[in-house]
Amino acid sequence: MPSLGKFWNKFAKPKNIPRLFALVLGLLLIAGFLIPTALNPDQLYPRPTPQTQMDAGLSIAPYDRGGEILSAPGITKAQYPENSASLGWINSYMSPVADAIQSISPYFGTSIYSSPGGLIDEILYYTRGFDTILESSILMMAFIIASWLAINFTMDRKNDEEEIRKDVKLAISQSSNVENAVEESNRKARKRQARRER
Amino acid sequence: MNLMADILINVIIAFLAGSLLLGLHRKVMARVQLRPGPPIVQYLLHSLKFFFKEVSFPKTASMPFYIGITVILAGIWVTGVIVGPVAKGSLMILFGIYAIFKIVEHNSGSSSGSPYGKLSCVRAVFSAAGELPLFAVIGLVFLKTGSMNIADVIAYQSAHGPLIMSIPLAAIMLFALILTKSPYSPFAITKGKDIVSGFETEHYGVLRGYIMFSESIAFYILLWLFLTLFFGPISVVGYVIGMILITIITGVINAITPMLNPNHSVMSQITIAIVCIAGTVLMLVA
Amino acid sequence: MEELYYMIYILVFIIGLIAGLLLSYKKHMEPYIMSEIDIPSLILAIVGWFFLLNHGLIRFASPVICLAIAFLFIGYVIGRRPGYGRRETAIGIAIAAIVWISTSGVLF
Amino acid sequence: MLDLAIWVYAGLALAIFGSLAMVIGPGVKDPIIRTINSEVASVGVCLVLLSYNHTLALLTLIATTVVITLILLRAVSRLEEIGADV
Amino acid sequence: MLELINMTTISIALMIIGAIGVVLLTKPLDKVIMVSVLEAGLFLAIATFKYLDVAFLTAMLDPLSIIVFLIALMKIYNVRKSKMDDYSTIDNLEIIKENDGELNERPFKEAR
Amino acid sequence: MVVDIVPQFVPAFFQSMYVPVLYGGLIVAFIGLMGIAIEKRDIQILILTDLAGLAMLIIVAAVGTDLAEALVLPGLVVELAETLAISEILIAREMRKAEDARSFAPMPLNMDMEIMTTAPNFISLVLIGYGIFLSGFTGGAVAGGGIVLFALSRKIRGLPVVVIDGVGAISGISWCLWIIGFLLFFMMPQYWLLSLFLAAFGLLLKVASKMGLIGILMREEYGRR
Amino acid sequence: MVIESLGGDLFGTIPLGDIVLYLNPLHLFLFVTILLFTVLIAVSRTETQIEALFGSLEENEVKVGKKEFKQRRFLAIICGIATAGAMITGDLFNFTLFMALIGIVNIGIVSAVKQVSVLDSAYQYGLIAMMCGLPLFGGAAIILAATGTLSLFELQTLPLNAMVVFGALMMLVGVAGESGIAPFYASKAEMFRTPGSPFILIIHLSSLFIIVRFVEILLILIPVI
Repeated sequence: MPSLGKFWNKFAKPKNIPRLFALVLGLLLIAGFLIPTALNPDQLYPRPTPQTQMDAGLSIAPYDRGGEILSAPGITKAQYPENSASLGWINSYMSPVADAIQSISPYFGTSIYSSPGGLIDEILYYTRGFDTILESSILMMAFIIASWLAINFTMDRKNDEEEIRKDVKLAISQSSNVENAVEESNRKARKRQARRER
Repeated sequence: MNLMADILINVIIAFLAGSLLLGLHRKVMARVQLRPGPPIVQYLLHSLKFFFKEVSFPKTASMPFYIGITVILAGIWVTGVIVGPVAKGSLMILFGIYAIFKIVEHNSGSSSGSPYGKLSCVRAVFSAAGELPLFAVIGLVFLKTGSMNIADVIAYQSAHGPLIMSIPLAAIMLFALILTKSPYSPFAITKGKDIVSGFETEHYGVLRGYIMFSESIAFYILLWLFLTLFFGPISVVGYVIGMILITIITGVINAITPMLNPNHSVMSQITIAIVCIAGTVLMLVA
Repeated sequence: MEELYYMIYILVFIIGLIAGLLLSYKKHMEPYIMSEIDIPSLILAIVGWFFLLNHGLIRFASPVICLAIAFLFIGYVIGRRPGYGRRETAIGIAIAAIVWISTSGVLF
Repeated sequence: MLDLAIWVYAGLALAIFGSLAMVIGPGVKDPIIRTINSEVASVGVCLVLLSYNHTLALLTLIATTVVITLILLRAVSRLEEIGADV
Repeated sequence: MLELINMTTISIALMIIGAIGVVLLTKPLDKVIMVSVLEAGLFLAIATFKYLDVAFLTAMLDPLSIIVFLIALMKIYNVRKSKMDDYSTIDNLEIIKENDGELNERPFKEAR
Repeated sequence: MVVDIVPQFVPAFFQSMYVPVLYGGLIVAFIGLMGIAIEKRDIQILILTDLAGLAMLIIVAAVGTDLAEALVLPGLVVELAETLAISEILIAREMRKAEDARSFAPMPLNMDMEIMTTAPNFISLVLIGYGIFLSGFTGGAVAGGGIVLFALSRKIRGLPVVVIDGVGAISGISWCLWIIGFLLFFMMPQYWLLSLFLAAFGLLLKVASKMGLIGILMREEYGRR
Repeated sequence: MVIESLGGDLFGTIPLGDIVLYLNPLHLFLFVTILLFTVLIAVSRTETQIEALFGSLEENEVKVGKKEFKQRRFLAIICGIATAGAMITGDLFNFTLFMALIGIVNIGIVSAVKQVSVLDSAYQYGLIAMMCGLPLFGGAAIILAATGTLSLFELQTLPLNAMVVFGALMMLVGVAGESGIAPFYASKAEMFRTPGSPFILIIHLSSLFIIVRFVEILLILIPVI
C-alpha cells in the first residue's frame, strides 16, 4: 500500500506530467500498428494522382480543378453543397496577375493557384471557413500572449523609464547579491559545458 | 399538472428530503462514533437559519462573482431537479450540471480571497477526476440501454429487469461517487476540516443558506439518480427505503474512515473507476 | 397530484420533528438519563405508526389525511432530544406491525 | 508510380532518421545540436508533402521551419545567458 | 552506370549524405554546412518535380535558415565564452569545487 | 474532360501509400514521444515537441486530398505560434527566478558578417512581394520570413513598444476583415469575389504582421552593437 | 438518430458551409451557462489573496495588477466564447480547433502572473497542449481517412470501424491531456494557485465542459448498439 501511495505521488508533480502524457500517448500509438488501416476511397475534395497534371502540361498544375474564369464554376466535392451557394467559383477564379503569369510559364501552378482564388482558398475561406477563423484566432491568441510576455518581462525595456529606474534601484541595493549570482551562474554554465563535452 | 407547480413541488421535496437525509447521515456518523449527535432535523434548521442571518462580505472578495456564484449554485440544482425527477431528460445534462457544480465549488472557494477557500479551490480542480466515474457510468448505461434519456432507461429496465443485475460494477462506481459527495467522506477533499470548511468558509448569511439549500438538493438528486438508474421503476416507498439505506451505509463508511490526502483521493477514485470500467466492459463483451 | 401529497407528508413530518424538538427541550432540561416511558408520546407514536401502516383499514378519513396525521405524530416522537422517544417509537412500530401482519393476510 | 513511391519512402526514412537523431543522436545533450538535428526530420516531412503534391503546405512548412528554428535558438541562447539550468 | 546519375538519385543521395552528416558531426558549424547540403538536396528534389516557384522560394529561404543558424551559433558561442572568461582566477575555481555541495544547497535567490 | 481533371474517388497511389505513410507518421510520433518521456530538461522537451508537430503533419497529409492540405496549412502556423508563446513563458519563468540578478537587456552581439549588410534588403523585398502575391497562410508565412530577416538585419536595438502596438492593431483589423469576408460569403454569395479578397488579404496581413513581431523579438536578441 | 438519443431532440442547425453547428437541449444548456459565466467574468473584479507570513505576525497581499488584469480578462472572455463554440459545433475538426484555442488561451491566462511555481506549471501545461496537437488533429485525420467525412451528422450513421475507434481513442487522450483530467491533473491544478479568481474559473469551466461535450462526441463516434 505505501508503494502505491508513492506511485500516486509521482502524479502530483507538474514536472512529471508532460513526460507521463508522452508515455501514455506513445503507448497508445502502438495500437495504431495493430489495427487494420486503410484509406476509404470515398473522400471529400479528392485530388488527382500526383504529377499527372504536371505531366499533362497543365499550366496551373497541380491545382487545376476545372472551371473558367468568371463564367463557369470549377469542381468541388463538398460535404454539403446546398450550404454553399457559390461553390466552385473560387477555384475557377484567377487574379489578373495570376492570369498573366499563367500565360508565361507552365511551372508556376502553385503560386498562381494560391494567389486569391484556387481550391485551397475555396476550402480555407468558404466551405471550411469557420475552421480558418479559428486557426487564425489561435494564432492571434498565441501571439498576444507571447508579445505581452515579451513586452512586460523578457524584452529590453528602453522606453519604460519608470520600470528601469525601479530595477536600477533594486540592482544597486542588491549589488552584492548580484555579484554572487553572476558568479554562480557562470559556475553553472561551466559545469554544464563540461557535462556537454563529456 | 401545471409544469411550474410540478417543478416547485419537486424542488421543495428535494430540498426537504435532502436536508433530512443529510441530517440522518450526520446522526448515523455520530452514533457509529458513540456520540449522541444532533437531531435529524438540525441540518434543515441550519439551512433555514442562515436565510435570516445578516450577510457580510469579505473585503478581499471578487465582488459580483462572490455573490453570483451562490445564486448559480442554487440555479443549477434547480435545473437538476427539472432535468431529473420532473422531465426525466438527458443524463448528459445531469453530467453537465455536475461539471458546473464542480466549478462553483472551485470558484466559491477562490473568489473570497481566503487561503482556505483557495486551497479548497485547488483541490476542487484535483478532484475533477471524481467526475470520471459519473461519465463512465452514464457511458456504460448508454452502451447498455442505447439511450441517454432517463425515461428511456426506466422503460428499458421495466422490460429487461433492473440494471444492477446486468452492470453491477457501474453501480459500484456510482456508489463511489455518492460516497465522494457525501459529507465527511474520505474523498471529500474540498470540504476537509483541515481547511476549515473549504469553499464555504467565507460565505455567510443568505449566501451560506443558498449553498446549504443546493447541497441538500444535490444529495437528493444523486441518490435519486442512483436508484432510478440501477433499480428501475420503483415506488415511492422503494425510493424512501433506498435513500435511507444508502445514507446509512455512507454514514457508517464515512464515520470509520480517515480523510485521504488529496492526491491519493484522486488517484484512488481513478483506480476504482478504471477497474470498474474494465470489469463492466468485459462483462458486456462476454 | 402525487408529488403534492409527498410534499405535504414531508412538510408535516418536518413540522412534527421541529415541534417535538422544541417541546422536548422545554420539557426535559437534562440530556437523556431517564428510563421510564413518556405516556403521551407513546400514545402519539402508536397512533402515528398505526396510521402509517394501516391507513387502508380506516374508512372515515381519506388516506392522505391519515398519512399526514401519521407523519406528524411520528415526526413528533422521533424528533425529540437525542435519546428521548426511542422506546416509544419501537413500541409504536411493533404494535402497528402486529396489526398490519394480522390484517393484511400475510400469515394466513 | 514507382518513382513517386521512392520519394515518399525517402521522405519517411529521412523523417524517422531525423527523429531518431533528435532523440538519441550524438551530442544531443546540447540543445543547439538537437535543434539543428530537427532540420533533418523537417526535410523528410517536406519530401512527403512534395511527393503528395501538397505544394502549398510545402511552401508554408519551409517558411515556418526557419522561424521555429529561430524561436528555439532564441530561447536556448537567452536561457544560457540568464544562466538558468533547465 | 551512367543511368543512375539522374536528378532523382542525386537529390536523394545529397539528402541522405546531408542527413547523415548533420547527425554524425557534432561541431555546430560543421552541422550547419551539412544542413546546407541537405537543403540543396531538397531544392533539387523540388526541381525534379518541376515546381519552379517552390524551388525559387526554397532558394530564397535556405540561405535565410543558414543565416539564422550562424547568428544564433555566434551568439551562443559568445555567451558561453563570456561565462567562461568571467572566472578571475584558478583558485576561485578550486574553492568552488570544494564547496560544491554546499553551494548547491544555497538557494539561488530567496523565494519571493 | 472535367472528370479527368478531378477524380471521383481517391487515386490508387494515395490508397496504396496511406498505410506506409501513416505508419511512418506514427513511428516518428512514437520516437518523439518516447524521447520526451525519457528527457528531463525543460528546454529539451520544448525542442522535442516540435517532433510531435511534424508527426501530426505526416498523419494529416497522408489522407492525400485537398481537404488534408487545407488542414495542414494552418496547423503549421499554429504550431509555430504555440512554440513562440511557450518558449516565451519559459524565458519569463527563468527571468523571474533570477530577476534581481539580471539586467533585462540581452547581451549585445559583436559581429560583422558581410551577408548581413548586403543580402537582407534584397531577399526580404523579394520574399515580401512574393508573399503578397501568394496571399493567405502561405503568403503570410513567406512574407513574414522576409520581415523577420529584414528586422533581424537592422542595427538599432531597444524596445519599439509603439511598433508592437501597431503590429497588434494591424492584425486585429485584418482579423476583422476576415470575419467580414466570411460572413459575406454566406449572407451575400453574389459578392464572393469581394469576400475572397477580404479573407485572403486579411489572413496575409495577419500572419505577416505576427511574423513581424518575431522579427522584432529576434532583433532584441541578436541586435548588434 | 444517435445525436437525438444523447442530448434530446434537435432545435435546429446553423449551416456555415461544410461546418454545421447544431443545437439540442444539452448543448443549449451548456451554451447558455458558459455565456452566463463569461458575462459574469467580464463584469467582475478580482479578489485579493491574503496569506499569513510564516514566523511573524504580518500578512502578505497578492493582487492582480491593472495591466495584467486587462490582459487576463480579455483572454478569459475569449476562452468563454471558444468554449461556447465548442459546445455547439457539429464538426470534428472544428471541435479540435476549439480545443486547441482553449488550450492556448488557458496558458495565456496564467502566463501573466508573477509566481514562479505558477509559471512553471503553465509551462508544463503548455508542453502538453502542444503535444495534444498530435492526438487531436491526428485522431481527426485518422477518422477522416477511415470514413471520408468529418461531420458528426454523417459519422453517426456509419458502422463501427477499428480505425474510427483508434482515432477516437487518440482524441480522448488529447482531450484528457488538454483539459487536465486525472492522471494529468497536476500541471493544470497547480496553475490555480494564482489570484484572479474569475479568470482561473474559466480555465476549469472550459475543461469540464469540453469533457462533457467530448463524451457526447465519443458516444456518437463509437456506435455500439
